[in-house]
Amino acid sequence: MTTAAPAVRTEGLTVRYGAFRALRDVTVNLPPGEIIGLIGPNGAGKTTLLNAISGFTPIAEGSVHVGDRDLTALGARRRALAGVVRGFQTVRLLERESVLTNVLIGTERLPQPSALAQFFGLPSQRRAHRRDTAAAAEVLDLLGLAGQSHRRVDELPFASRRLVEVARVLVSSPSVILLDEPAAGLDQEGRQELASVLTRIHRNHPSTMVVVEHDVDLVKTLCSYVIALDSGAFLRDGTPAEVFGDRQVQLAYFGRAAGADA
Amino acid sequence: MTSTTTRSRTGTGAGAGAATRGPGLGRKLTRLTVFAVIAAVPPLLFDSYWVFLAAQVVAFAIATLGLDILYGRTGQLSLAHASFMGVGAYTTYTVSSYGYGPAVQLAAVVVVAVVAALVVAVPTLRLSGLRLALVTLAFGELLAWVIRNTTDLTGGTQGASVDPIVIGLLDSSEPVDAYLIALVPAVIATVLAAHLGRTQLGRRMLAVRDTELAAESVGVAVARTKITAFLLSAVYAGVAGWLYAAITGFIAPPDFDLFASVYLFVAVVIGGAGSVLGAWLGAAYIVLVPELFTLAGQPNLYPIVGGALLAIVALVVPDGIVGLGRGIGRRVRRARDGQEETA
Amino acid sequence: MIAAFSAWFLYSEHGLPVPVALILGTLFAVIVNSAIDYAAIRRIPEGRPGLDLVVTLGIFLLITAVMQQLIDANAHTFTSLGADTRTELGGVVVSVNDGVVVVLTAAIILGAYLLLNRTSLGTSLRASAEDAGIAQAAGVNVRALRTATWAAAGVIAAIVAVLVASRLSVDAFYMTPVLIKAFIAGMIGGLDRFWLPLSVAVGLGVYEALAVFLLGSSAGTPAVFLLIIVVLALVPKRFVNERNEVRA
Amino acid sequence: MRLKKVQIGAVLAGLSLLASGCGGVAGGSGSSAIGCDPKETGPGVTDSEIRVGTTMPLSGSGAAGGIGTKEGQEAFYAKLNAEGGVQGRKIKPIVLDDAYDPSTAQKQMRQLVEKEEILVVSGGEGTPNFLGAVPYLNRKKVPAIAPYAPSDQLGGDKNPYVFMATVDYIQEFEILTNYVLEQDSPKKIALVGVAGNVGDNAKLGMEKALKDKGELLYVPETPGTTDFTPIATQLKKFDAEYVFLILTNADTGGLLQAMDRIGYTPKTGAWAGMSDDTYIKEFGALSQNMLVALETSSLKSDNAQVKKFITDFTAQTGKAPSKFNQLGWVQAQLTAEALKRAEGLSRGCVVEALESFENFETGIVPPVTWGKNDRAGVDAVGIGQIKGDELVVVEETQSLQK
Repeated sequence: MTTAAPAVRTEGLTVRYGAFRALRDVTVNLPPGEIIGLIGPNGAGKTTLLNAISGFTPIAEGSVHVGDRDLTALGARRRALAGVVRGFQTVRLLERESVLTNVLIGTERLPQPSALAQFFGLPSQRRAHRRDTAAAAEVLDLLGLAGQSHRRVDELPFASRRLVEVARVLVSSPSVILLDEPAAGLDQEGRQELASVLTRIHRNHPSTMVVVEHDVDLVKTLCSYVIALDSGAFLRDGTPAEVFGDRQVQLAYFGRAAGADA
Repeated sequence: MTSTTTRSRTGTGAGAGAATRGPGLGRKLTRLTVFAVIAAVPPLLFDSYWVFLAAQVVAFAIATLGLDILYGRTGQLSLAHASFMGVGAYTTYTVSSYGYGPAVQLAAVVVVAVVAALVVAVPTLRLSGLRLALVTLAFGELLAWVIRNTTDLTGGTQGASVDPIVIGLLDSSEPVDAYLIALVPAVIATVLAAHLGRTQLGRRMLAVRDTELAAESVGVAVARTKITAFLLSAVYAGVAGWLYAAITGFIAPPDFDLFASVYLFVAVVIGGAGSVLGAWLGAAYIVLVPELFTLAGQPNLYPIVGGALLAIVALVVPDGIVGLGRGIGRRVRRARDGQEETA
Repeated sequence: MIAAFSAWFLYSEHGLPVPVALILGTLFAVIVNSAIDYAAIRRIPEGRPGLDLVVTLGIFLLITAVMQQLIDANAHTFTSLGADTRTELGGVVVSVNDGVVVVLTAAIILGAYLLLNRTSLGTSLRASAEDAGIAQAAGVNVRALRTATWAAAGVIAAIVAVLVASRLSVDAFYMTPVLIKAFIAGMIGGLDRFWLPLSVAVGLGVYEALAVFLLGSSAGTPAVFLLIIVVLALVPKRFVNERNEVRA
Repeated sequence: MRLKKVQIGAVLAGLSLLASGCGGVAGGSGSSAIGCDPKETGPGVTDSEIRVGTTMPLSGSGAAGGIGTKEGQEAFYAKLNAEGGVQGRKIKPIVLDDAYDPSTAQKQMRQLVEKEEILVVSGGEGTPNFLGAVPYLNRKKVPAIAPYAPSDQLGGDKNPYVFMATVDYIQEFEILTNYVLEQDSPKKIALVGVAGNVGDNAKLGMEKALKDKGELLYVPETPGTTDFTPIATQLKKFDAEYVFLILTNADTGGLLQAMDRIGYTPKTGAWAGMSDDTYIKEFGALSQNMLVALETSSLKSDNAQVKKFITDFTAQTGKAPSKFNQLGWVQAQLTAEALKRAEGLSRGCVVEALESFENFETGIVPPVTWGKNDRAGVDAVGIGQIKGDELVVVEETQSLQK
């Protein structure tokens, strides 16, 4: 059930926290079906942009478009139903529940029978249950969590907890995936592992995937397109080579124009 | 109640998922037979006073199951749960005073409970924690005030006597019959509450409890889930009130006041929030323990112990008795897994 | 409640002079209050919805039942502070007791205001309330401050209990309606502000008295509860808007 | 499919239990219709002991009345047992606390009948609580002897198993109001009464007497209230010359204090409970000249039986009796008399014995008469007045039919 991956576009996006303007008139185009890296120094507004697209932050001015639909007026929930699903910088899980339950909650977007049908266990509920459990099993396998599906989430090491959230995001194969530093806290080997998994999933279920990430090497291996922000404004976009080669990006990102390592 | 859950887990987290068909069915049947054996004990062995108490435990179990769905599973703190029991009881009283039988009474109880739940749930959608508790407390007190001041309709502070339910041979004023009449809805309520753990509706509730942000991020309608939880818990409480009125044959406002709601809380917290078995253990606690104290001749020790236990359990063992059991089960399994991995 | 009930017990059953009984009662109440904080409130595990309320409910049940067991379950008349002579002041019958109550309350409010806003202790108090971590870093001994705050709260609560008891009669539960109204005023006014909750509390008192005067005695309680539902449930925009915003 | 089976299985299990349950229960279904069979001995009777009991408010706002009545009953039974008891058996009284609350009274009464297995209900104190237990007693056909629960619902044919030994509050407050109307001609009278049957009865009695001679304001009160200022303000606004009270002792004291505090001091009248010495000791100062109904003869009367009661009681307990002690004593006396007269110690025979009472004189309450369908027992009330710290009899207890 994979729809064609839509393009995501923001026009003149401005977000204010009181007087402070976290995003200033940002217009970006996210090419459909790509894995897009969102980079920029701390406080550049990366998470705020993610929040604005996913509907978790009120937008002062401007608009957000996914495919041909204008989502600006929709709340976070209805954007999720429209296929825009996100992860969080600090992992948000159902702490006292099993890995499987945490992943199954992600299937909320898929057509579910009515509350009464579910409560009385009618056949439609059992069919939906089988479909969801199968989807969960598949994504857990992909992320190597199959063996842990009955463990309580608060017993897992930090790295696996991150993967559980990623699984929750991916289980309903949404068309737009927003991940906020999914590799934070992973060691080098874990990062490579995550990158290969995300690429493999992206190949099986094409979607427009945005990843906020600081690790330049990870962005280069994982992303086919990069957008750079600096202090709430759009800086540059393009292929990883173009963006990382740009003098202004180096200035903002590394504090000086890089000499040798273009 | 022997614990039947050494290997497996009841209630939430018992995701059927990868478990193959065989043991799942076997586990369910063993649990069913154990429940049937325990359920058969009171009518055969106890004297009529203790059967009357057993019948009350069954009625209160339905109420604690309802509160468990609302607080244990969805994390909504309501201090009006006993008031919903009151709604059920007084609807039964009014309907039975017009001479209608148990079927009409039950239908009326469900309808009135749903309406009452909407009246409480809709305005309080955006509230949580302390504020929600305070507003539900206000609704509960308002209902108690209405009952106290409509003496001609509800008997007011004097209470009202309710004629027993008669189904075929069974007359609910006889303790054994009352026990059996109460058992059927209780079994159905328990099965449905346990089943809830394996549905998306059940998972939505857990998400609303633990992290509303993540819930919204995957498309869960937080407001609608809260209302569903309120509706289910109110209907459970209403049915419990209907049975309570039939079993005791007499209802009065103090049975459903703020303290009654607090004691329902004690039941769910001590029994084990979020689990069906916990709700039954909690119901047994709030009905049987006061009796034990009156037998020991110290009736007012119960609130002292009840209060102390509520505070201590909430601090030390937040998941209650069942949580304790499950915790030990998990540590045992993890120790065993530990050996397997190192071996 | 503990202060007033134990004070009544000391002076009526054991014949202690009233002032001594009052002081002992207040002391007893402060000890219990700090013990509650130390034994329970500090140990509440995080991450469970409403667990703090469940713990406080348990403690509430415990204390009222213990006091009922220690003293008795009946309501008793409490001595009035100062003579009971009544004078007509502009149509309103006021007794010395009422005068004492009003004066003492005003003194406490003023004292609290000065403490909070004018003294250095006040600023560190407010800082640690705002964010304990930063206050700790700035050298404020948060732990000692916390015990001091609980003790001060105990004293004020004890005095309030004695004032209320002098107007009504005293038993294990007489303070519950007052507690609920205080909670309501705190919720509506916002517990982090000073004058707003106070003015809401006064307004609530006047509102209830008016309801009783106009609609008769049984109208008191429902008027208050209806107010909470209307205010808390239907007007929560101001409190809730920042709730689902995710900080960077 | 597996889940479906489980649900059907669970429901079937419930139903099968239902079926098995029926078989067992069809047999014994409650005692046969009431009739006296001398050989049969009712529950609670062994060859050495007869168990009787009741519920009374031993805590909460009604405690003063309950504790006094309990002491009176226990004193009488102790003396009776010392003199050999009844029909060769000692009487064991069991009194449980109902905190003046109907639902607690009903639970405790169920425990008395089913667990403690008492033969009969011996007396009781307080109307709203006792009324809570009456439906249960009717269903179980347990006779209740002389409970102090004046109410128009008791003493008539609605509850045939309850034998009353007091006038109901309609008559009591009719007499009080008539007495006031003879002395004075108040334009406005107020009544503050326990919400429910008690308050309604008192209001009915006052309306019967007042007809259209004055305006009546009725304020219902829930027992155990602590803040009486609202009621006091409402009374002051109505500004009646007389305020009649029918509340528990503690609540009456609380209200009088609240009224005094806002400077409203009308003349007052009250039900018989205020004639008790503990009330006068604690709240006498506030209740000067309060008119009080008298259901039991004054402790100072020179009636021989009253003097004998005072000496016996003081000998038994070592302290002078109060009104509620007197009440408890007479309740036990009537119960013991019924047990003496009963041919067989079964509930049926006790009922027949009770129906044989014809102007039975106890000296404490007016002569008691019960019959086949007469459960009223007495129909006389006197009036007293609180002066200083004691109760002066203003009108002797005489029959209403004069």
